[in-house]
Amino acid sequence: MPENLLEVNNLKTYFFTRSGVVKAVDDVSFTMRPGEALGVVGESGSGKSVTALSIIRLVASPPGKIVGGEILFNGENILEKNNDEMTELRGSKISMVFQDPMTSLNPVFTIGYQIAETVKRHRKGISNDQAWQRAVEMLDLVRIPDARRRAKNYPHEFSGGMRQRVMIAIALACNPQLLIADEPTTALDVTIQAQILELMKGLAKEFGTALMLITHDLGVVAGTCEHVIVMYAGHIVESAPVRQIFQTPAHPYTIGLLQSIPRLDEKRGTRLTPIPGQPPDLSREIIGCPYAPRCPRVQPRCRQERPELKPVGRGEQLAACFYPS
Amino acid sequence: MDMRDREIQPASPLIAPDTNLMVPAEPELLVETPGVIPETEGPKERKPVSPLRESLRRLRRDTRAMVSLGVIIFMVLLSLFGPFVYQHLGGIYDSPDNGPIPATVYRTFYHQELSRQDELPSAQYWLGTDDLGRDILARLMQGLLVSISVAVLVEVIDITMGILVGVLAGYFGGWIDQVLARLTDIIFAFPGLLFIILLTGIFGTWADTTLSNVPIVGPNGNARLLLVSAALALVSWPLMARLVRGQTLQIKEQQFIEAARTAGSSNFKIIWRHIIPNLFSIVVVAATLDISNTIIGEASISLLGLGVQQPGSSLGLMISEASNAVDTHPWEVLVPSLTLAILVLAFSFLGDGLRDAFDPRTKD
Amino acid sequence: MIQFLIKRLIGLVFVVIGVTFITFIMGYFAPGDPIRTMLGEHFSPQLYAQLRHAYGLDLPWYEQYWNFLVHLAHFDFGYSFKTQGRPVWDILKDGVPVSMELALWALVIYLLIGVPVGIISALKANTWVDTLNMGIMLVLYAMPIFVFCVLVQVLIVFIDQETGANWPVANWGTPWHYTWTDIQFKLAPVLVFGLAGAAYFARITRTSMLEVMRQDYIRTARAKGLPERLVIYRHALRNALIPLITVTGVTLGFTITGAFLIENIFNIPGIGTITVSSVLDRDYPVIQATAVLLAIGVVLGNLLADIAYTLVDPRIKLE
Amino acid sequence: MAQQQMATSTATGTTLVEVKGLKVHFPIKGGLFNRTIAQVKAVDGVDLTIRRGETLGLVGESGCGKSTTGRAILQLIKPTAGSVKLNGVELTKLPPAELRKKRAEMQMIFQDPFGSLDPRFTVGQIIAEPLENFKRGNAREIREQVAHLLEVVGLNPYYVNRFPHEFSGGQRQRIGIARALALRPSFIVADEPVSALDVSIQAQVVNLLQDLQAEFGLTYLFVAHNLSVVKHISDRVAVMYLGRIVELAASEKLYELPLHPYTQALLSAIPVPDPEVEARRKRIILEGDVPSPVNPPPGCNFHPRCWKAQQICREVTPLLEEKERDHYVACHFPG
Repeated sequence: MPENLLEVNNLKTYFFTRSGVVKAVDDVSFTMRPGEALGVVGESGSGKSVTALSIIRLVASPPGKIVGGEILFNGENILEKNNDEMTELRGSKISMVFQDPMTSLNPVFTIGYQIAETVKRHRKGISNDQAWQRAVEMLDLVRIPDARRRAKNYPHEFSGGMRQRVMIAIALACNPQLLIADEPTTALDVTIQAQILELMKGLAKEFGTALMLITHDLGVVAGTCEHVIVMYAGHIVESAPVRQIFQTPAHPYTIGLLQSIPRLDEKRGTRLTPIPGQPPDLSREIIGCPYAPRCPRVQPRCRQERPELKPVGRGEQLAACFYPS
Repeated sequence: MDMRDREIQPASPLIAPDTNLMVPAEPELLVETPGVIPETEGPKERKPVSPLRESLRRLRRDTRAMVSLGVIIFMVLLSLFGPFVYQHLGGIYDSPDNGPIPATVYRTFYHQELSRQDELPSAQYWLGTDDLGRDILARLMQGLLVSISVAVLVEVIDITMGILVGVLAGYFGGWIDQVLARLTDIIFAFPGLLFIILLTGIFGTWADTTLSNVPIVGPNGNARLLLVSAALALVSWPLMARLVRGQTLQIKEQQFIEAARTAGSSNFKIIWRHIIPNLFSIVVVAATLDISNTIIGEASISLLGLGVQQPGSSLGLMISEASNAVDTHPWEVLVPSLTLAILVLAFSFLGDGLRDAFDPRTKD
Repeated sequence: MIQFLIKRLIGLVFVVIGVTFITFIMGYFAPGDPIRTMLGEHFSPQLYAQLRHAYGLDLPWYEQYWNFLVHLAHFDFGYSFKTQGRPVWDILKDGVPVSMELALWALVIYLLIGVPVGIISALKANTWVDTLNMGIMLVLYAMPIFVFCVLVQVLIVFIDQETGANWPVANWGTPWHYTWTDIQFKLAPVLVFGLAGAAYFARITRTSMLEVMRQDYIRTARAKGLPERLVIYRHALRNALIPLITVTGVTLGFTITGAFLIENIFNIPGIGTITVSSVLDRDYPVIQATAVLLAIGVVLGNLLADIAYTLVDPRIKLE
Repeated sequence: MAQQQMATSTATGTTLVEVKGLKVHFPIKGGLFNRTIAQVKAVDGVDLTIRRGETLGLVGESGCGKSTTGRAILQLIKPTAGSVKLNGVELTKLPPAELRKKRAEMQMIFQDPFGSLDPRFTVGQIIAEPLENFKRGNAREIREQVAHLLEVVGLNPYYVNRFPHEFSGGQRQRIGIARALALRPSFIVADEPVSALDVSIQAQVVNLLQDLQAEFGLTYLFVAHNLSVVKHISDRVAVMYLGRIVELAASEKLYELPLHPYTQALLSAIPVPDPEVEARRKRIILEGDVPSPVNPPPGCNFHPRCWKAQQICREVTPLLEEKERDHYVACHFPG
């Protein structure tokens, strides 16, 4: 058994559109240990969702295509698997929960059916009854009251928060080793977000499932994850244990993000420090550090060379910056 | 009307509009639209691109639509100037029946040269003659003129009434909306073709006698055309109005309408400056596609003997006359049929192209 | 459900009243006098007055209309003008089965050819298969149906001449009978009619299928590890077919009208042919009856579609 | 009591907007004859005063009626009942023409940076529209004002002839702000102005709004679901739940000492970007979902999710009362 559950090396996923090649994920590498909770933070267009979809190989193609790198899951390269092997893996070893619970469930099937279907697909020789039993069990686990009766209901009879619980039930039904949650609470209200995060955290621990939580909300990762990756313009700019990301951020972008969001516990009268400008257009060739045009610490070198992700300071903290703080 | 109508306006809101869906939008890339002006860069020399200009640029790249547009322009020019040119290209013909006659006589759509029936194309009759010895090309050009005139007339009424009633019903709701809803219910249940058949059948002879003295539209068996156009417009505008109404409801929900109200704009100004301009694309597409229906409608009515009368010409009438001799002279039925098919297809292709060009989902 | 049915039946009555009113008013204000036309050379004032009374034409228009509605409620369409004294139903009853037969087979072709072609196109979207399919479908769909008829006739003539076959160019066999001769008569019009509609269905199916394939729940189905076959046939198709139900419902009624031109060109003795000849003869009772029949057909088609909807889509509950 | 308290603060002359008993009910039609079979009680009795020059934050979860309240104050939605006074003028009873004139004093900034700008207008036309409506100068003067407004919101006036789709979300939001400022209003309702923007852009817009307030002496009603942002920008914050205000206090105070159980749960649910803080915090996880505003629970409408609920909460609707100085709460058992 390899030490790492997941090892992504130099992943490149490009979108071939009419207006040019969009390098959505460009040379991304990271690892995940079994049972680890990893947060992937970034703004829209930073490549975090595409990274996740690449791991489960669901990037819409065309126009998307994984053009390089390798994704080792339990030591095996996912990118070399054929379609059948891949469908074996999806939903059983690697599962995914998506952003919008309102549209992620099929409206014409009962939720019980949609959970049982996954179980039937991955547990050879299980009977319909047993699969349904498992579905009810899972609904119970995600704390849907009156699970036995509710399993026979259709998705439209559930609220957004409830549907996201169902999605989690589907994802965890086969005890996966890795659960990828792509902005699972963005579409939900804060009080519901708290419920869902709590539930996901608890169940992932209970099942021993590694959790990859993708979000744009730094607060969400602070309370949920052990390790954090910050993405910008298709690159990982910083990677560190959660405490270091927040206490000693090294990359100017991470620092910028932390200073630009208002905090509930801040003192009155503080002023936000915005990041000037816009993220770059990924369909154009970017020379040098993609953050250079917005960076307050930019040096001539940053505009010519692309910095590699390198250890900074102590321990496991990595940053892709020539002049980390 | 056949079921074509409902492609423009689906009977149920649950039917997705029949647009050509391109590749699914990639999840994370949508926010960054190409052409976004980076704040950090200085002003660049580039013309502002209006949404309309962008759509036209997309249309220009659509070969099929552009070929169709070319065909349509050619047919319009042919119907308007074709007869004049054609009649000046032929010389004097010494007719066994009528003596020497110039091309301005024998190349008219109504001149019968009974000694020259059912001929194949020749130097004198470029597309041959029909069973009464009339010049098929001349009749074809006249038929095209009829088709195009009816289409223009019907679309003018269709668009005017459709926008007027549709916008009022969508924007204000109330009784106009109720009346429109009931009207379209009836139109949907009352087959348009039957209505037109009824109207032209019942009032046809009246039109023949009353309107035949009206200049331009009256003579040469065209007296019923106004009636046919009125009937076609009558069944088509409620559908246009319904489409406009639906679109108006959607635009009305957009925040820029609320913003205009906050800016102190009156209802009239909001409708005139914000709603109607934003209806432009959908109305243009619907009208283009509806022209096909109108042309088919007129041809159908003439085909059934209820539209243009002898000695007049219409593509439908030509097909109807020639179809009796389909087994002996297939050429005579093929010429008007194929012309009609090409004309109608051209409008359909152009309409499809326009829809793709205007649909932001196909934006590159 | 009951409430929904009541609502729709009220709507049906409303539409029938609207349709009959339009046809009635048009007939009432039409120039010319049907009785005078009917009598022709044999005109005599007494006979004229007598016939006018017999047809109820001496009453004010609203009483005439009311009488018509009352008779209609008893499924009595009145008597024809042209063939004096012959009940309208007697004239229509031969045409109805013919038109229904034509429409039914056409519908079968819509579904059996249109839907699969649409699905294949959607799954192969933007490949040459799709382009070819949709090109053919667009031509079939946009071309005037009578031009299509004529082209087929020309083709049959050509084949007959070249091979010495004796395939008929027009007419209809015995309704609902399928001997080889019957099939020879029926095949061409049914195919023409069916393919034109199939093209429409193919386009709608393709659009609907593509729309569904973009949905998040399809991605969920894939993320669950379902093989693509199940994703398409279990998760996508069922949702994609929902809009088709409405289209089918609406089409039921419109199919009858589409038959107008086909019947006339192929010389098929259906409702369409009867209607056109009665219009030419200004036989109003027959015209009104066909209009009512068609309207009821359309509304019932829609109603059936609405009911079928609730069976397929759990989101829709009839109030 | 509370009503009187509020009334006295009006008397001091610092009140710009005064809202009393505001209700917005939307009918649901259905049944055999399309009668109104139910009401969505989107806003169900809201009292508010907004002081001149302050920012009043209005927070709540989706469907709580906060946006509807903002729109009803501006008379973009006709209130079902209640009164709205701007500068002492009753707005709900103004005839349409008078109301249009009044719009120069009250403006709105919208949530959707894509939908709030007419795609067929150029930036110049968008910003000029209010100026033209109120005849603020001839064509040349309006052009100059537009250019100035663009500079004020940090956009290059060079782009005046561009169309909205050529700008990014943040830039579009600036265009919307320029339009709202054009008539020099005293009162602006900002409806989720940053929630559609990326986090790094949000701060730019928040700072801009603050700068403009200082420069032009604006009064904001800042409607948002993000409590961190609301707290940052607001002087006072009102918390809404199911069409009613449950708590209103100075923003520091509300955060430090929330009195209503819902506010307490809401605050504890908001993640703080600091793992140390997160590790120490105790979360109140609310059970269940927000009930439907068609059939709100009787009494205090929060009682089905409240851990403090007693019999009285199920029967008697608590009024918004001043429990501490300038701290209003609608709860039978606050604290």
